[in-house]
This record gives sequence, C-alpha cells and structure tokens, in this order.
Amino acid sequence: MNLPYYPGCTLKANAENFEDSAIKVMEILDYQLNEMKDWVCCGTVFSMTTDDLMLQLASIRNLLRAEEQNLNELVVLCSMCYNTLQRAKKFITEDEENLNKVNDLMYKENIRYEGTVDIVHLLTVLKDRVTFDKIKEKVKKPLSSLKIGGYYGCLLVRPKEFAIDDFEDPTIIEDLFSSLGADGIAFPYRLECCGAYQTITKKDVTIKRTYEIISSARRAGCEAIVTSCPLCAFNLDQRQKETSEEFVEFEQMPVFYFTELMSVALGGGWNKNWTKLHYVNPEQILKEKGLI
Amino acid sequence: MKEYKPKIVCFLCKWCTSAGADLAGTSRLKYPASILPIRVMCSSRIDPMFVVKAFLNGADGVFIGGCHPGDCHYHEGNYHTRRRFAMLTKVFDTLGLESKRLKLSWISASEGTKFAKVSNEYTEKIKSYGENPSKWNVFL
Amino acid sequence: MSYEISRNIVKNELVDKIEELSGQNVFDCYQCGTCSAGCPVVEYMDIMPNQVMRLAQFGATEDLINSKTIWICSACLQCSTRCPKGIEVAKVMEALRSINLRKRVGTLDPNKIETEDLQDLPPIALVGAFRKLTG
Amino acid sequence: MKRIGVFICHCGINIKGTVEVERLTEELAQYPGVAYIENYIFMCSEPGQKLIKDTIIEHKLDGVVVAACSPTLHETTFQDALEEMNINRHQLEVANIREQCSWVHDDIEEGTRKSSLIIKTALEKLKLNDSLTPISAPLTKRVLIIGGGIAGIQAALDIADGGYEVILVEKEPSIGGHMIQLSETFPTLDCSQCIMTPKMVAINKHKNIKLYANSEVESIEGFVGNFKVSIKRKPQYVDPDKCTICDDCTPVCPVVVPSEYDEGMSWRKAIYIPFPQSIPATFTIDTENCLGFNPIACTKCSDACEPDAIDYDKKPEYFEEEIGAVIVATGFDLYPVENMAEYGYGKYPDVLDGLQFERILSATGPTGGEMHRPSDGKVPKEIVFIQCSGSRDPERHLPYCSRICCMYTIKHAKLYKHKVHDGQPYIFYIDIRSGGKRYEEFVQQAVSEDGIVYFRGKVARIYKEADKMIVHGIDTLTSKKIEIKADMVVLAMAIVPNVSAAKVINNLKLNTDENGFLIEAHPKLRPVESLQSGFYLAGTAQGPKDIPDTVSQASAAAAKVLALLSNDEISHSPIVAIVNEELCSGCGICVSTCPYGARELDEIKKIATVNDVLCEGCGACITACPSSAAQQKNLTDEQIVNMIKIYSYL
Ligand SMILES: Cc1cc2nc3c(=O)[nH]c(=O)nc-3n(C[C@H](O)[C@H](O)[C@H](O)COP(=O)(O)OP(=O)(O)OC[C@H]3O[C@@H](n4cnc5c(N)ncnc54)[C@H](O)[C@@H]3O)c2cc1C
Ligand SMILES: Cc1cc2nc3c(=O)[nH]c(=O)nc-3n(C[C@H](O)[C@H](O)[C@H](O)COP(=O)(O)OP(=O)(O)OC[C@H]3O[C@@H](n4cnc5c(N)ncnc54)[C@H](O)[C@@H]3O)c2cc1C
Ligand code: SF4
Ligand code: SF4
Ligand code: SF4
Ligand code: SF4
Ligand code: SF4
Ligand code: SF4
Ligand code: SF4
Ligand code: SF4
Repeated sequence: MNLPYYPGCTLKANAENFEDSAIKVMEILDYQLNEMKDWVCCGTVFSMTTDDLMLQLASIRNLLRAEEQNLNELVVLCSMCYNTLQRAKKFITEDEENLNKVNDLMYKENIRYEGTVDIVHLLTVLKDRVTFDKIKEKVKKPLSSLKIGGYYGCLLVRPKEFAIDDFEDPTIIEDLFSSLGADGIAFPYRLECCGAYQTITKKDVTIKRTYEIISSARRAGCEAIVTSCPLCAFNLDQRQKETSEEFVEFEQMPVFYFTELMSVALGGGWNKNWTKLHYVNPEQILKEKGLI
Repeated sequence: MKEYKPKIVCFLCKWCTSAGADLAGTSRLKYPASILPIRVMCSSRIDPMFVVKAFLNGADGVFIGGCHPGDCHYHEGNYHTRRRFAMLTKVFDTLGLESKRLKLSWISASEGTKFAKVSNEYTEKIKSYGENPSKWNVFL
Repeated sequence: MSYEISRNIVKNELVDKIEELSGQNVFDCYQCGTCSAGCPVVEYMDIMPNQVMRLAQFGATEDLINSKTIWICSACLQCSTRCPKGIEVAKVMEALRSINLRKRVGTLDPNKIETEDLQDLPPIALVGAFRKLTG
Repeated sequence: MKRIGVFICHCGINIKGTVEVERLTEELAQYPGVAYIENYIFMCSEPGQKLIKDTIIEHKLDGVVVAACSPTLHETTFQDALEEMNINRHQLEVANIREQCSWVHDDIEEGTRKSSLIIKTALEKLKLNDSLTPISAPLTKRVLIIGGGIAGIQAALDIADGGYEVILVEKEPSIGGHMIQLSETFPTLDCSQCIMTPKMVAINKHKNIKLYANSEVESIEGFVGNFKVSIKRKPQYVDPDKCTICDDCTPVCPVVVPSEYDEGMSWRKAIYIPFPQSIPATFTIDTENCLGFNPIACTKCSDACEPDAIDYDKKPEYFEEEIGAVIVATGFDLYPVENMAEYGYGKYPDVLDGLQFERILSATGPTGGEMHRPSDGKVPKEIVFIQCSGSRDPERHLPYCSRICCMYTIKHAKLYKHKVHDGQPYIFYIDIRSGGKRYEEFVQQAVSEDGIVYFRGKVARIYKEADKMIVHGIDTLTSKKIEIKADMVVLAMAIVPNVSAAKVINNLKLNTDENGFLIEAHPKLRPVESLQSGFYLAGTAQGPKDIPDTVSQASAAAAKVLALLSNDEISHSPIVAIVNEELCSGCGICVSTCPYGARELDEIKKIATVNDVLCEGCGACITACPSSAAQQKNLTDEQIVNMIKIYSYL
C-alpha cells in the first residue's frame, strides 16, 4: 500500500537514520512511503500571533503542493513537522479570511487551496491502520527484557486538539513497544519539554532538562529512550555529553528513534550507518540483549 | 440611511424560554430591540394560524421558543410544536411565504446566554433577508 | 519604590496590542498559578507565567517587554493546555516576543553559536531558534 | 369598554435608565381604553401599591396594567392589590419592560418604543380578559420527601412534628446520605455519627413518618395538593421483621465487594448491612454480586440464618401514595477523580478524594480511625491537600465553586495533624472561602496551632515515583516552584448533583441549571421552592452547601410545606380550557392531545368536556382542535391575534 509522505529538512540531514529505518520498517509491514514532490521546509515552529499569516506560508505551501499532486493525506515522521503542519492547516481553514489572504498571496501558484489534505503522524498510522496486533505477528526478534521509555515531548500531545493520544497520559508508544515484545514504561517526565530550540542560546537550560528527563526515566527503570523528534533526539542524546560534564552522578542512556528499534524487532536489522548519528552508543545495549 | 430594524414576533413558553429571557435580563446581556415577546403557557398553544397572521400583518420574522425536547413542563407539548413547525415550514413555501424567516429554538430557563445569542443571530439573519415581502402583496 | 498607577496605565496601548496579537483576554486570568506550576523552565524566569498575566492586568508592560521570561519560554504549550480558564499563556508569551522582534530586538546572536554545535545541530533547531528569537 | 389604568414603574433607574417613562406616559394616554396613566419610582413598594388602589377608586378603574418587572416577580403582589379593591385579580396584566426590555437594550429610543409596544399588547389582552374565580380542589395533607440525607431527614422530622404524614423515599438500603460517612464536622468538630444517628432513629420511630428504603419514585401524577406517586421498593431478600441482625450470614458468604460506605476502601459481603447504625436496621442481598440468583449456586446465608429471614424469590413491590406536596432532597456526589488527567486519572491508590479521607479519619472507617494509607498501610508523613480539584475550572472541568471544600480541607489537615503529630500537611489553594459563622476563626486557629502550610497556587501535575507522589505546584506569593514528595494526596473534589437523581428529576420535569442543580423559584426571595407548584427543594440537590445550610434549607422547605398544608383546600388556576358546544364536532382530537386526561367526550351530547381540576392550561388542545371549538380562558385566539397585530404593524 502506498502512503504519501512528507519528510522535512532534518530527516535529510541529521536524522537520516530516522527516515531510513522508517522506510525499511514500513516495507516490512507492506507499506510504501512515497515522498511527495517539491516539498519545502515546514517552517519548524508555528507562529502563534494572530496576524502572523506570512510566517505560516512555508507550511501552507506544502499543503498546497500536496493538493496539487492530488494527495489527500501526508504521513509525517518528525513530530515538529507534524505539529506545525497541523496547526498551520487549522489556522487557515478555520478562518475564511485567512484562507482568502493566503490564496491572494499565492496567486502565482495557480491553484486555490481548499484545505483537504490530512496530516497524519506515522505512529497513528501504525496504531490505526497497520494495527499493533499485526505488528506483533511480524516480530522476528522480540525486544524482550528491553525496558523502553517512550518520550513524547510537547509536539505529539500539545495543543490537545492535535494530540495523537491522551494529552496527559498517552500510551501509544508504550503500546507499540509492548507489541514488539519490549517492556514499555510510562515514565513521569515523558511529556516534559526538552528545551527545544533553546538548545542554541540557553544550553544550560537544555542540559538541565536532559538531566531531569533521563534521570526520571532511569528512576522508572528504563534502559533506553525512544522519540520521534530529531530536536528532542538532539537534546536528549547529543546533550548528554555536556550533561555528564555538569552532573557527576549522571548515567548516560541511549536514545533511539522508535523506527530504529522497530527495524531490529521486525527483522530489518541494525544499520551501522545509523550508529554514527547517535552520541550515546546505541549498539551496546542491543548487543547486551542479544538483539544484534 | 436609517438602519433597517426588523420586527420579530416571539412566542415564548412561560416555563422555559420566557424564564430564559428573564435570565438574559437579570444577567444584563444585550440583544436587539427587534425581539418582541408574547408569553404563552406552552409552545403547543401556538397555532400555525398565529404565525401566518403575523407575517401577513407585516412581521419580518417569527420566533418560537420552547423547552428542550423531554423537558416540557406539560410533558409533551413541545413535541406537538415540533411537528406543527415542520408542517408549517412546508405550508409556508406553498403559500409563497418565506419559511427561512421562521425559527424554532429550545431554550431552557437556565439558558439566558443562549436566548441572547439566538436573538442576536436570528436578528442578524432576518436583517440580511431584508423586509418581509409578503406584507406588500397580500394574497389571501 | 512604589509603582504609581492610574487608569491610563491600566488601559495602555501595549496591553491592547498584547491582547490583539495573542487573541487572549488578560482579565480572564484569576491567578491560580497552574501555568507556572507546570512550566518546565520557570526556574530560569525572572517573572513567572502567572505574573506575566498579572502585570498585564494592571498595565505594567515595561516589565513584560524587558523580561527575560519571554525569551526563556520554549513554547511547549504546557501552560495553555492546563489553564482552567482556557487562556493560551504561550500565545501571550509569543505576542510579547513578537512585539520585541518587530522592533528588531532579539536575543539570538548567530555569531555566538558554537561551531561544534553548528555541525551537529539539526536544521529544525536552527530555524526554530531564528524564528523565535531574532527579528 | 373597560376603564383601564396603566402604571409604569421606574424601578429606580433599572427601567428609567433605558425607557423614557415620561414620554411613554404621554404617548399612551391617547391609546384607546386607557382611562388613566401614571408612572412611579417603585410600583411594588407600599406607596406604589397604594397609588394603584387609590386610583382605582378615584378613576373608577376596572382593569390595571402594570408595566414593570417580570410577572414571575410581582404579579401576585399587584393582583392582591386589585382584590383588596374588589376588582377581580384577572383584570391585571403585567407588561414585562424590565427583564425583557430595559435590561437587555441600551438604546433609549428603542427601549422606549419597545416598552410602548409591550404595554399595548398587555392592554389588548386585558381588554378581553374575563373575571375568573379560582377553582378549588381538595388538598391531601401528606408529603413526599425524596432522599434520606440530612436534608430529607430534617425536613421529614419538622413536618411530622407539625402533625402531617410524611412519605420518605430513599434509594439506598439505609438513610443517612453522605453525612453519616463523615468523621467530625466543621466548624465545631462534632462527631457526625453522634449528631446524626439520633435523628435517624427518630425517623424510624415517628408515627407520622413512613419510610420506603431501598426504593425509588417511579412517577408522580397530578397537581399541587393532589399528587399520586408510584414507588418501587426493590427487593432486599431479607425480611426486616424476621431479621434479628445477628450477623450469622455475612461470615459464610463467599463474595466480597468494595464497600460503598467506606468509599471502596474496605470490603463487604454480598449480604450486608451498610453500616451498624443503618436505618432501617436490616440486612440486604446485593443481587448484582450474590451467587444465589440464577442459577442457584449458593444458599450459604440462607442456611446460616436461624430465623429463616432470607427469601431469594422476593419480587419488587409497587406502592401508590396520595400526597399534596413534594420535597426533593436528592443530595450530591463527588466529581470523579477519574476525570482528573493531571492528577493521575484515579490510578494512584494514595491519591484520594475527600470522602475517602473522611472514612480514613473515621473511627468506624476501614482503618479504625488510624492514619494509614490504602496502598501499603504506611503512616503518611508528608500529606498534600489540593483545593478546587475540578471546581472553578470552566475550561476542563466545572465552572462553579463547590463552596464547602475550603472548609473541609482545613478540617482534614487539622484532624490529620491530631493523628500524626510528626506529619506535615500542605494545602494548595487559590482562595480560602470561609464565610460562615466562626469559619474564619476555625481556619486561622488550625493554621496557627497546627502549623498547616498553605501554598497559594494550584498543582499542575502529580507524578508517581516509587511509593511517592511527586507534587508539582507553585506558591505565587513567593514565586517559588514547589515540589513535594508526598506519601498521600487528598483532592478536594468538586460537588456535583447526585448522579442517580437525574432520572427522577427529569421525570418530574423540574428545572435544573446547566450543572444539573435544581433551580429555585427566585435565587433570593424563593430559595426553597421550585417554579413548579407543589415542589420544594432542600440541601445539596439545589447547590453545594454544608450541613448548617442544608439543615436551614430543609427546615425552610418544611415551613413552606406546613404553610401549604394549613389550608383546607387548594386553589387551582382558572386559566383552563373551555369548549364552545356550538362548534364542537365531537371529533375527540383534544382528548388524545391532553397530557393530563382533563378532556373527555360526553357520549350523550357528543361533545368534548374539560375537567377544570385536571386541566393545567397548557393550551395544546386548543391548537389541536380543528373546529376552533376549544379556547383558553383569558388567552383566547382573539387575544393573541390582537397582540400579534400590535407587534406587526409599526
Ligand atoms: C468530604 C466532605 C466533608 C464534609 N465535611 C463537612 C463538615 O465537616 N461540616 C459540614 O457542615 N458539612 C460537611 N460536608 C458537607 C455535607 O456532607 C453536606 O452538606 C450534606 O451531607 C448534604 O446533605 P444532603 O441531604 O443534601 O445530601 P446527601 O447527603 O447526598 O443525601 C442525599 C440522599 O438522597 C438519596 N438519593 C439520591 N437520589 C435519590 C433518588 N433518586 N431517590 C431516592 N433517594 C435518593 C441519596 O442516596 C442520599 O441518601 C462535607 C462534604 C464532603 C464531601
Ligand atoms: C453594603 C451592603 C450591600 C449588600 N448587598 C447585597 C446584595 O447585593 N445581595 C444580597 O443578597 N445581600 C446583600 N446584602 C446583605 C443584605 O442586606 C442582608 O442579607 C439583609 O438585608 C439581611 O436582612 P435582615 O432582615 O436579617 O436584617 P436587617 O435588614 O438589618 O433588618 C433588621 C430589622 O430589624 C429592626 N430591628 C432591629 N432591632 C430591633 C428591635 N429591638 N426591635 C424591633 N425591630 C428591630 C431593624 O430596624 C431592621 O428593620 C448587602 C449588605 C450590605 C451591608
Ligand atoms: S493558569 Fe491561567 S488562570 Fe491560572 S494563573 Fe495561569 S493564566 Fe492565570
Ligand atoms: S509555553 Fe513557555 S511559559 Fe508556557 S509552560 Fe511552556 S515554557 Fe512555560
Ligand atoms: S415592581 Fe418590579 S420593576 Fe417596579 S420597582 Fe418593583 S421590582 Fe422594580
Ligand atoms: S443471619 Fe438472618 S437474622 Fe441474622 S443478620 Fe443475617 S439475615 Fe438477619
Ligand atoms: S446466597 Fe449470595 S449473599 Fe448468600 S452467601 Fe451466597 S453469595 Fe452470599
Ligand atoms: S470552596 Fe474553596 S476549595 Fe472548594 S471550590 Fe470553592 S474555593 Fe475551591
Ligand atoms: S389546556 Fe387542554 S390539553 Fe392542556 S391540560 Fe387543559 S385540557 Fe388538557
Ligand atoms: S378537538 Fe375540538 S371539535 Fe374535536 S372534540 Fe375537541 S373541542 Fe370538540
């Protein structure tokens, strides 16, 4: 089955492992992720002021392209793209005035945007269409005895109208990992912000966040963290370097994209190239558990 | 130019909608003075003939307010109203009257805000239709 | 020093601007503090999210525009999600940033980004920070 | 033609602010039928009424229009004034120019014009009003009370002491409501059971009180003074006359169920008595859990029962009672902790609601009054109370203040401190509402004597880590983010109307507000009556309140009922349907339309008749009649059409 797919910038740069593993996993599950044509950056962060129409144009341009290509949905991997595209879509479709303004601004594009494209996160596809039962059947190497903490961060659950699951107590990642044979642990800080883009100007803030989030996972018994956002992955993984310098007692923990571990479980294996995109060695725990 | 101010005859049942309208007042909510109330015991007292009379005499809209289905003070009066209203809408079109100028709404005694909201919205709607044309061409 | 107040200060233009840009009514806030209690970065802030709302209620806009808080907020929406009055505090933060940014006042100096970071940083971090923190 | 006097009220500036009363007076003086017109500052005041009365004589009026507030407020006041002057009370019409005019419009021009129209419709109606005399009907001097909490109990005792018979219906196997679950009660810390059980016993003993426990009201038919109520008594399977309360049955019963009385924190058997002081004092089998039903798999209790009190074949019993008035006292429930996402959706065993904590505090509770937490029995040393849980949160929960939780929370903290001397209670609050008599003193004393720490601010989230609840709160007074590793958390959950009462209230067509609480006839001046005649309200079914307020309201409702029953007969509104015998074709449509069975076909004359006493005056039959033979007294088609004409021609 074909799924139109929007990658976003980061999956083509620091998060190739995310895209690569996702495509592989979906193939195993008999789905083909077809990259849409002519996509541009999603705009990354949603602008929240009432008059910031111009700043939503990047996101909207993607929706428009998708409409041009007669796609009725876009599957998204990166939580940030998911969030921004959803909110931008609402911003214009909810308010006719905004919609008209956008169409005026984009008159060169020769198409009127109608707001028909649905934005879907890959996790939702896995849960609702592929179904976790089906995934369970396809498991080749159960992740038994691996204790996984699903990290949702902000963008999968807030604002609540776009939450992919309960916004205070989601279990979709835990459920997915249970179906892969792992022990999915709902650790307390799984919805707490990692500091996001503040990692650039306020490194100290993100280091402390990383410390608190990983420690919370550690206390809850997690051995690894999974995420679906390259920025969360950066803060929670790469920033562990500085975190270890700052907090002597800090114990590092590997951070995966959920699709990487799915690949291992579903027989897609581990790709050596993925390793170098991680800071905390991801292979060690997999070896320990006899998964690679 | 003088702003067009429609005349809207409103039949309000004593137990729910009229009490709701009183609550809108007690809460000092605002709505246009086009809303002209007639209090009846129950919405089922409203004879379709009254509505037709109102239009032929020049009303621009007729609003009927009753208790929510299941909440009628007289148990089932508003079910009669609902049926009659549906019938009325049909008859209106055959008579050449504009059924879009009719409004039926269930508003309880606690829904002062809803009363004000419906009054505002309905007046705006009637304004957008302009004056009731049937008062110029009496045909019955 | 006491803060002298009058009706011109309470109803100042900047408050209007904040309300307009954020789409929020600052007088909806009843100071329950839920926003601050759940904010992940409140410990770095000079005024807490609930105080942002409070200061806006009596027009202390200088304090708001010059606060560190608005630059520390990471737009995580935790405050907006939990506010019992449905106030989107994150939008108020964004409005305050916006007012500064439109005057070209920002807090991100691209020259100060560590080169080591520049190689590793995902594009979304850079673009995100530029958009939230520069004019 | 009638000589009508028109009196326009200023209501201070409430009307005058938007309506030019002087201009209106001048304009309407010209209107046909107006014999006299006047305006005055407060029509409902003594001088206002005197003005009407004097004018009636001076100008020989035979009809009066008062243009003032909603007729629900003062219609009877003015009708009485007319009657004093020997004018029939139906020669009065009230034009509502306040609630439905001056208060909802700002524009003086429009307000004045609309007032003029409203007054004219009242004039047109009045012109065709007949003088009517109230229909009198017999009055049944018995009262039904629904709900046996403290509200229902107090009202029952007051009325029974007044010499009238009371039918008390309680859905649970025992009366007592929530008050019997409480430990000690603010502000004096009386033991709840100690002050409650004597009243419960009094109910049982009173010769004027008939108690239907484990029963529900199925329907109420009729009208004030003459209701018929059907009551269903669910089978208890234990004959109360035979049961000796020996308690030989429970030890043998193999089924354990969470106890309702202990809010799920202890266990009871499928055959049980809710609590030792239950009234009526008898055991009940809970069919949902008992194994003895269908197919018969267990008869252990019956085998153990010496007096042979158990009968599995008992069927529900149905009763009919005639009554004259009803008091609704169905009480409250707590908003479920399961609704609180931020506090763990009720999944953490040591996050409790207020009633569960009352049971832990209570000497008759699951821990015998000792402070142990449910998960592991540990004595909690760090305890957090969170006020306004679910209340004052229009966005996610309920918009209103639950009014009693500030007080019971400080009580909880104090009682806790008395049990755990080295423990520390913390309370998160937004405001402290302690407006009752000696309430503020109670709060301040607890804070200073027991060292209870209040944090001003709400808790955003509770995380569970190991056996601790990590509470993330704030103190907005000091700008400190607070984190407490608590052993136990008590949520002061919002008060909501009793869930199982909704069905009954709906059947009775009583008005409720958007939150499900019963609406009183007037929030200040008729707080214990329903708008529906014959129905009275008491206790938390009408809104959150504590015991002193509940008891005051219950006694007030009882007083109202006693006043009603002191009449010899009841007068019924004469605004009823009539039949024009000339026009009636005997089609019978009206008979099937009438919801009250007030219409009958006279088989001999082949025309329809109306039973005045049963007719409630809804008017449904009038609209239904194809021959225009049916009319409503003082609200005839002609009157309504004349009113329509006023509004339509402008
Ligand atoms: C945790 C907590 C602590 C409190 N502490 C104090 C305190 O210290 N001091 C104080 O003054 N107040 C206190 N209160 C308040 C007090 O409990 C209430 O004011 C009081 O119980 C209200 O009594 P009620 O009769 O209105 O309602 P309830 O006690 O709820 O009684 C209602 C009765 O009606 C019955 N019923 C419901 N529906 C039906 C039906 N359809 N048919 C028949 N019967 C029905 C119910 O079973 C129940 O028996 C506290 C409340 C809570 C929650
Ligand atoms: C500024 C203010 C604003 C208020 N606003 C509101 C409001 O908006 N809503 C609201 O619900 N409540 C309001 N209230 C409260 C309201 O006024 C009271 O609840 C109410 O008036 C109390 O009535 P009462 O009969 O108990 O006392 P009172 O009104 O004081 O009446 C007592 C009467 O007894 C008479 N009297 C006293 N001693 C004797 C004696 N020895 N012999 C004979 N007669 C005697 C007095 O002369 C007086 O007429 C307000 C109160 C105040 C002060
Ligand atoms: S949560 Fe909302 S109401 Fe509470 S202090 Fe913050 S903004 Fe104000
Ligand atoms: S959006 Fe900003 S202010 Fe609100 S909780 Fe997140 S970081 Fe704090
Ligand atoms: S009669 Fe009604 S309108 Fe007039 S003063 Fe009294 S309350 Fe006010
Ligand atoms: S054994 Fe029989 S008599 Fe004794 S308590 Fe049980 S039911 Fe009553
Ligand atoms: S018959 Fe029912 S109540 Fe009696 S012992 Fe058996 S399970 Fe218990
Ligand atoms: S009584 Fe106190 S705790 Fe309860 S809702 Fe009101 S303010 Fe909150
Ligand atoms: S008005 Fe007619 S339908 Fe209504 S109660 Fe009376 S007789 Fe019955
Ligand atoms: S509906 Fe009218 S005509 Fe028919 S029986 Fe009744 S009163 Fe007579």
